[in-house]
Amino acid sequence: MPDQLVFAMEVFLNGLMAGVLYALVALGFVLIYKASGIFNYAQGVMALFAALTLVGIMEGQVPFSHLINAVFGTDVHHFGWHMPALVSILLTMAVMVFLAWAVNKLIFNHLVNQEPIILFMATIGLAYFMEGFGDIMWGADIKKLDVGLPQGINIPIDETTYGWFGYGFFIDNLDIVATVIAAILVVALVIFSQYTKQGRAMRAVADDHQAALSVGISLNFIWVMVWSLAGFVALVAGIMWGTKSGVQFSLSLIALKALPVLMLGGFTSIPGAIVGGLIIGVGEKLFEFSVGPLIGGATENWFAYVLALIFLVFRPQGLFGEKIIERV
Amino acid sequence: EVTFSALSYRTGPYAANGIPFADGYQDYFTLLNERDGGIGGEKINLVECETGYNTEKGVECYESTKGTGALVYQPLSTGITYQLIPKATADSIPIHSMGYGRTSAKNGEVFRWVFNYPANYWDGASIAIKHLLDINGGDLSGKKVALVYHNSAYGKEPIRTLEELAKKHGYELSLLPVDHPGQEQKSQWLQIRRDRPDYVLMWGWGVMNQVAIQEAVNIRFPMENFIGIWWSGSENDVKPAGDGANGYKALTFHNFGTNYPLFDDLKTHVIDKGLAAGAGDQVGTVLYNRGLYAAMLAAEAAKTAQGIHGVTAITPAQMRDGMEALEMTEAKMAELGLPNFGPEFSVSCQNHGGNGFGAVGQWDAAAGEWKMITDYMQSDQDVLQPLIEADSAAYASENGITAGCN
Amino acid sequence: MLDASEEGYVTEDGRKIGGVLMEMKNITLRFGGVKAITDISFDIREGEIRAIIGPNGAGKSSMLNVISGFYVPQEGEVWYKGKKRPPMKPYQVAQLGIARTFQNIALFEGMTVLDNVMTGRLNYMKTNLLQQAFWKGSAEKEETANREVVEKVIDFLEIQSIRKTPVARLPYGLKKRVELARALAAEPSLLLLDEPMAGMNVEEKEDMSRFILDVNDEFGTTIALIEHDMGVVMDLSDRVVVMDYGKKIGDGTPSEIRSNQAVIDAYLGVAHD
Amino acid sequence: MLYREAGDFKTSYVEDSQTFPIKFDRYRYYFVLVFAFAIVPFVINDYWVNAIFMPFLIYSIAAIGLNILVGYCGQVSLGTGGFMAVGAYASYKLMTAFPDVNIFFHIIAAGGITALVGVLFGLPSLRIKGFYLAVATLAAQFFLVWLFNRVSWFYNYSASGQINAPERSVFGVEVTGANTEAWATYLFCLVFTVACAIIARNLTRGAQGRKWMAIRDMDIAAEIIGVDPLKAKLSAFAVSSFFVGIAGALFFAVYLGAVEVGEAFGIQKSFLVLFMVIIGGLGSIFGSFAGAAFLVLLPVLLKNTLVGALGWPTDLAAHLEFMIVGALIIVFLIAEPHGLAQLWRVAKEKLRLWPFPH
Amino acid sequence: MLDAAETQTETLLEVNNIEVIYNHVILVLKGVSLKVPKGGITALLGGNGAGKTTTLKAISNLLASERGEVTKGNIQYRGERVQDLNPSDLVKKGVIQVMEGRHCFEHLTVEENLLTGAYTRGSSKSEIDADLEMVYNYFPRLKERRRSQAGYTSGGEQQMVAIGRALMSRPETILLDEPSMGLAPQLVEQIFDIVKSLNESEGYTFLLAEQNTNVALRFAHYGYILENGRVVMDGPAKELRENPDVKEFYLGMSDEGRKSFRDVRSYRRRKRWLS
Ligand SMILES: Nc1ncnc2c1ncn2[C@@H]1O[C@H](COP(=O)(O)OP(=O)(O)OP(=O)(O)O)[C@@H](O)[C@H]1O
Ligand SMILES: Nc1ncnc2c1ncn2[C@@H]1O[C@H](COP(=O)(O)OP(=O)(O)OP(=O)(O)O)[C@@H](O)[C@H]1O
Ligand SMILES: CC(C)C[C@H](N)C(=O)O
Ligand SMILES: [Mg+2]
Ligand SMILES: [Mg+2]
Repeated sequence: MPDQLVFAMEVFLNGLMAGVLYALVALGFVLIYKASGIFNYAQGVMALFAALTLVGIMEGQVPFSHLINAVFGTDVHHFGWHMPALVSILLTMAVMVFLAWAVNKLIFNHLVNQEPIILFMATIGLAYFMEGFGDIMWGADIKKLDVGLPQGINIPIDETTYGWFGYGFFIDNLDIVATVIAAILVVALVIFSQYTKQGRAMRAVADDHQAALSVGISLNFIWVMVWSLAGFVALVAGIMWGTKSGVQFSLSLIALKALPVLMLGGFTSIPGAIVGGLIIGVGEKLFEFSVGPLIGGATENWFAYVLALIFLVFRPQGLFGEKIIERV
Repeated sequence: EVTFSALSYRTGPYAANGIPFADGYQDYFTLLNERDGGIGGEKINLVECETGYNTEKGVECYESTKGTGALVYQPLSTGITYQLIPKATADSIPIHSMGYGRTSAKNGEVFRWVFNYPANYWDGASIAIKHLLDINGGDLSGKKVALVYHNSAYGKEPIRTLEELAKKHGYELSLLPVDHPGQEQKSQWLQIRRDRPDYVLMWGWGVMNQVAIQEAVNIRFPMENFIGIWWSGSENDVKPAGDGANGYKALTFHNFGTNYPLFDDLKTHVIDKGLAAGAGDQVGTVLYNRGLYAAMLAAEAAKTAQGIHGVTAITPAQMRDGMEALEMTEAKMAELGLPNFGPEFSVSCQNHGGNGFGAVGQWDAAAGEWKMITDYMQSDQDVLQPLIEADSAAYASENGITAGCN
Repeated sequence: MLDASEEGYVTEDGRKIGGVLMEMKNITLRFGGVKAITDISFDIREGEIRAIIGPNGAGKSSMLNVISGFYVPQEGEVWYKGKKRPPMKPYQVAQLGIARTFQNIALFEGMTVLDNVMTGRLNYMKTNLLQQAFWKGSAEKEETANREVVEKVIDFLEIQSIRKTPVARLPYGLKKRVELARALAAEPSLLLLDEPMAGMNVEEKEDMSRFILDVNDEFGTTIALIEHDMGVVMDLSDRVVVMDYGKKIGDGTPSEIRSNQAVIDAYLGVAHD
Repeated sequence: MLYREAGDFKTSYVEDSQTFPIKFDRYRYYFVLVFAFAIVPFVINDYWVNAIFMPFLIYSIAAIGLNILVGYCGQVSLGTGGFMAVGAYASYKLMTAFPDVNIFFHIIAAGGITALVGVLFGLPSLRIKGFYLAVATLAAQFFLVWLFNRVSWFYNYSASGQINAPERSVFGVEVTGANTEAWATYLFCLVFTVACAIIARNLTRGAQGRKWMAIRDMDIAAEIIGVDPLKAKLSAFAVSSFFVGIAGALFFAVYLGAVEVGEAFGIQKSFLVLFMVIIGGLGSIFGSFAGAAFLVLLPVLLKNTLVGALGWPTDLAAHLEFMIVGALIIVFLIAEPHGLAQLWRVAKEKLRLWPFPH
Repeated sequence: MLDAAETQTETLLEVNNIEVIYNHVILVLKGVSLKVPKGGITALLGGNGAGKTTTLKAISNLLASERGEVTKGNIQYRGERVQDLNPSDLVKKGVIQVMEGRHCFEHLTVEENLLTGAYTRGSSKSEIDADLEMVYNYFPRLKERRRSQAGYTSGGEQQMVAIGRALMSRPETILLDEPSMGLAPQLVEQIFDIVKSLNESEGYTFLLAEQNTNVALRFAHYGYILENGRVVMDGPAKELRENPDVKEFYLGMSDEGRKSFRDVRSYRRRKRWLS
């Protein structure tokens, strides 16, 4: 008879996995914040947009078909092709790079040297815009996303643990894939930002736009690069979450799951996103498992934030965030 | 000319479900206009208003369309329904919350302007249990039933009924709330995996449905033991989970598919003429059929009202009389081209909720369609009636309403 | 001719300097590995202008921060008005009558000059939230009374014309002056100035010097001054402390300092005229 | 010179520190007040009140409240939805527990209760700053919503967890419940809005406002010149929450009449009010109104033109609406980063110089 | 090395009658013209708010980011119009600005700050390391603090970082905005000595805005005096130094030599060039 401890272990492992998925979203935020001091409210919508575009390309959907049909009275929906997943991902990435370019050209180029709150506000505008734009472009129905990632219970783990405890652990294959991808991403990004010239320039821009300009760092280049990277991360997050729940509007709300992760890990730290994600994932799952039933459940949302809050009280810049420099 | 309003949502988190319903609702009226020249000779004017499933926008929509003389409101959201109940009552405009909204509105003596036929959430809960009784030879004692629900007014609706029924039938009920939007349900499903309930019921909406079904597939919960309310039983909910969702069950109060004479008319008069609502790609889906059904009931009530009052351009108040006198018989439905599409029921002043008939459908992943697997069955009136009495009485006293017909 | 008796002394130009107002005893301040201040002691007398000089990074600003209560030294004591000062929050220090300006101008950029200077009076404004919510009556009266004081300071520093300008738009020199105004509005007994004349040309330095001398003269305010312009320091101050790498390397009258070899080596470079 | 202020001299400090020191502005303000109180109520109908004026007035209160916290004190909060919920549930409990007390007092008391809750959740602000604080206040948001959803005492054990506003009247005129008159609810909200705006203005023009702004602009310097950060921040949380609580109470009792906490006071509400404040202009009472107007009126306006006048399908219109609102936000920002209020100020400055360019 | 008398050399940078407006309404520069000869040290003098910083920012194209714009006139570098370039292209052309108020990257270490200066260079790591050594040679204090975050260094140290960072780009022309601000006297001398030696041995061209007229005129070859957004006087440094008005207003000298700051109390200025 399996006991509570074994259950707790299973919950713990699943918490870790959930945390990785949160971290994937959080990474996008961190990248942009690190490179420009912008808190990108639109990150969630970007993930949605990336996933929508990916499905659209794979399924050969005609973009703006609804609009076209409404205006011209035509009846077009599909190109009638089926694009292989990998090609579609590459094409989607191209779209995201274009988006990054456009965002920089049309918005942030005009907002150099403004305070963070104003840049934040611009991303609000962007989020509104893209929410409408994505829907017009690809339609608001639910789309199934299948790029061939495995999904469902991992049998070997189930069987092994059954052998050990008489109770098989449930670990989702998709989560395992996500963990691997997240690990690779984090390592790559850390190396990039900490040890390369562009990475250094990126951090310099975040500190002081004007000074960065004055030493000849091209804000345009850095920002397009970073928004493209963030677009890429959004695409990865979109694929993971889209595979889980279908691609639809609610995908943009996953951003909310990333916020406590961000603040726990620190807005500026790439490893922080991953560690924060793990702590939040494990914390909320264990809390729901142990205390949840006593107080009526559905505690995860607030508990994640409270947990992060508790950490912050001790470390106001998050676990790995850059220390807030306070001098007079 | 008679005006109907459609408070629809084609945007926002529930757009994917709002669209087919709105399309069905609209197409039916278009059909009447095209084929019959409207209702009783009066052309139908349908004003659509986008709510995004948002209560404030719902209010704005209501206020902006009520001036058009709309005969009846179908808000398609429990939240908006609650908002509109006092307003519509004050304005003397009927509301039809079909299969959602405030359950005790069934008591027409208190809720004079609100109708929720043919079935409500408590009916749904009872029918689900009835189905479980049926497949268990009438005995549920010692069985474990878990309810996975949207953590909102809507999701909480069935709890009281399920608790009452648990007392009566001796099953053990556990509750698993899921917060909006419901993208992350690991905890709930791990718990189900540990507790191994015999059956899982679900009151979900939007992405919560897809994730729940996917998670159920992932933990290999037997799908035939997983039953959703009628709002958790559309193609949208099962398709993302692929073949694994095969066998998933959901309640319904109307039939599936396009195999009815009416759909032929629809094709010739609406679709082929390019008049279909939206993208025109939803015809025959579960929620489309539900929208169609709702429009049909509205049209029938309007016809009844025209009959009662002897005028064709009826007012909302007259519409109410029509709804209160509505009688849906098999003969009538066959005549409309929808034989055996929905349950028979009749409405009266005391009973605004119909007779509480519903059925169980099951998803056939291979065929990619929903199939009815039971006949229409009635909910447990002995249990529900007292609950409805109590709840409506409370509302009446809180708001100083004297119950009664007239 | 420094007569460091308890009661004070008289300066060359005949001003009376009182007893010890503030005394720093063996202050040591570390930031992680960096030792910003090492075992420094000195005092500030009532009515004097006390300069603190030293090379960049010597720990001068840190010393002011210790006085303000913003940095808490690891070792040492701060004595004020004859009593040992217990550990305090900066705002409590301010309430003791210690006001200051900052090296990197710390004005409230979102406010007008007038509002900035008015913040200097906050410690004198006592009406509660409710009274302020209704404004008419006590809150309005208090506002007017304090506004009069502030207007005097504004007149004194000759910044009338920019009263309603948001400070963000002001050029550097004027900002410095507004900062001084804010500090003066608090009618402090001890005024700490951190490089008040950096980034000014001679003419502006002359103006600033005039203000500092007048404050000292007319209100008898004690002033501690950090400055890199030796002309200014030597001309204005009564006594000078010299710091280098966190250590005190000299303390005395300007003329003593000018001829102190350690100071010349570490700081002055060449003996100044 | 369309806009004049030259020749407008002040002879006392009281005159100089009034809300509208410039005559032209002052008259315009009186005109707006007279219009709002004496003319609008006679011409208004249900649609205008329920779809436009009430949300506008109520959101204005919430925006003023949040602006005090974010715009004046610099403490970014995303807990507005939760605090509005506190106001709503407090007023509901008070209305049902003390049916004989005038609703006017219930609403003020609801504000008071919210202020207390606000102070409690404001405590972390002493350590946590900037966006970190914003995210930390989300803890309040989610926890409060969960609490009101969970504990049935708050909704008097009703089956669905909804709360419904019982009928209440002021001077014999009903202001809540089903049978209200448009003008009555309008005036009731208007009184609160005007009062809140005046109080906010009083608080922000005096010593308290300066403390807040000092903390906002540079908290360390503020502390060194004598502002107690604890008191300043917590008082901002208290005052802000007080207003937000009133807004929540009105939102529930007068405007919607029935609410469900997760739907009406969810995280979206927090964002919405924050957007209003930022778009309108941080640190400006006028900006709060402008922001509320922008986000309440613009969508309605767009919808009415796109669907009503141009006959577009509702969904296309709705999507386009999002795009237009988003694009407008960005366009305004690029034109003037400090919000609508600043845009207005710059416009005034130009008018003052008009027709000369500089 | 350029002699003050030598005025025939090539003009590197030329500003022609520019007008700058901030925020569409605030007119700050009202027609400023100046020439910077190759290999020279040119000083831009003037009181607070005269427009020195604005002029420098106009040249290095940093105005846009402050919502300012050049509305009239033009700016040429090597005879080529550079107004429309973005700042990083200008850096690539060899013009770099050291901004007023230091503007270090707070969260980067001192060394990382210096390395960002080499951003536009395609040079090899060893070259860059060599330059880094050079900067550390000029400012030994920075070497000690190379691993600390710039945000935690003292005011003077930050100034050194800012100058060192500019040197790392191996520029041709350096625009220096108030390099002496907040620096200890011997460091001021030292920095100007460095400027001088860079100018003489490496041939760097300097345009520097300074309040410290005294030092500036000692090291510069030519000076412009700005007041209220206009050039009110210009000339070889030597001549300016001798000009009685300059002496009085900018050097604080009266006929009897330097006057004490104590004596300024009763003193009121007598005239301005413009008012
Ligand atoms: N908060 C802090 N954290 C870490 N180091 C600090 C901090 N504050 C000051 N320091 C270090 O302490 C030393 C003294 O700094 P301080 O600012 O007091 O110098 P200063 O004498 O005012 O120099 P300057 O004339 O350049 O302003 C410097 O090396 C500085 O880097
Ligand atoms: N971003 C800005 N917006 C509006 N006005 C500005 C801005 N920057 C500078 N100004 C104004 O332009 C004028 C010139 O400023 P500038 O900074 O060029 O002077 P400066 O000669 O460098 O003075 P200082 O010696 O004080 O640095 C000042 O009156 C200033 O108020
Ligand atoms: C279609 C909807 C009415 C279902 C929804 N979840 C509700 O009851 O609010
Ligand atoms: Mg210093
Ligand atoms: Mg300058």
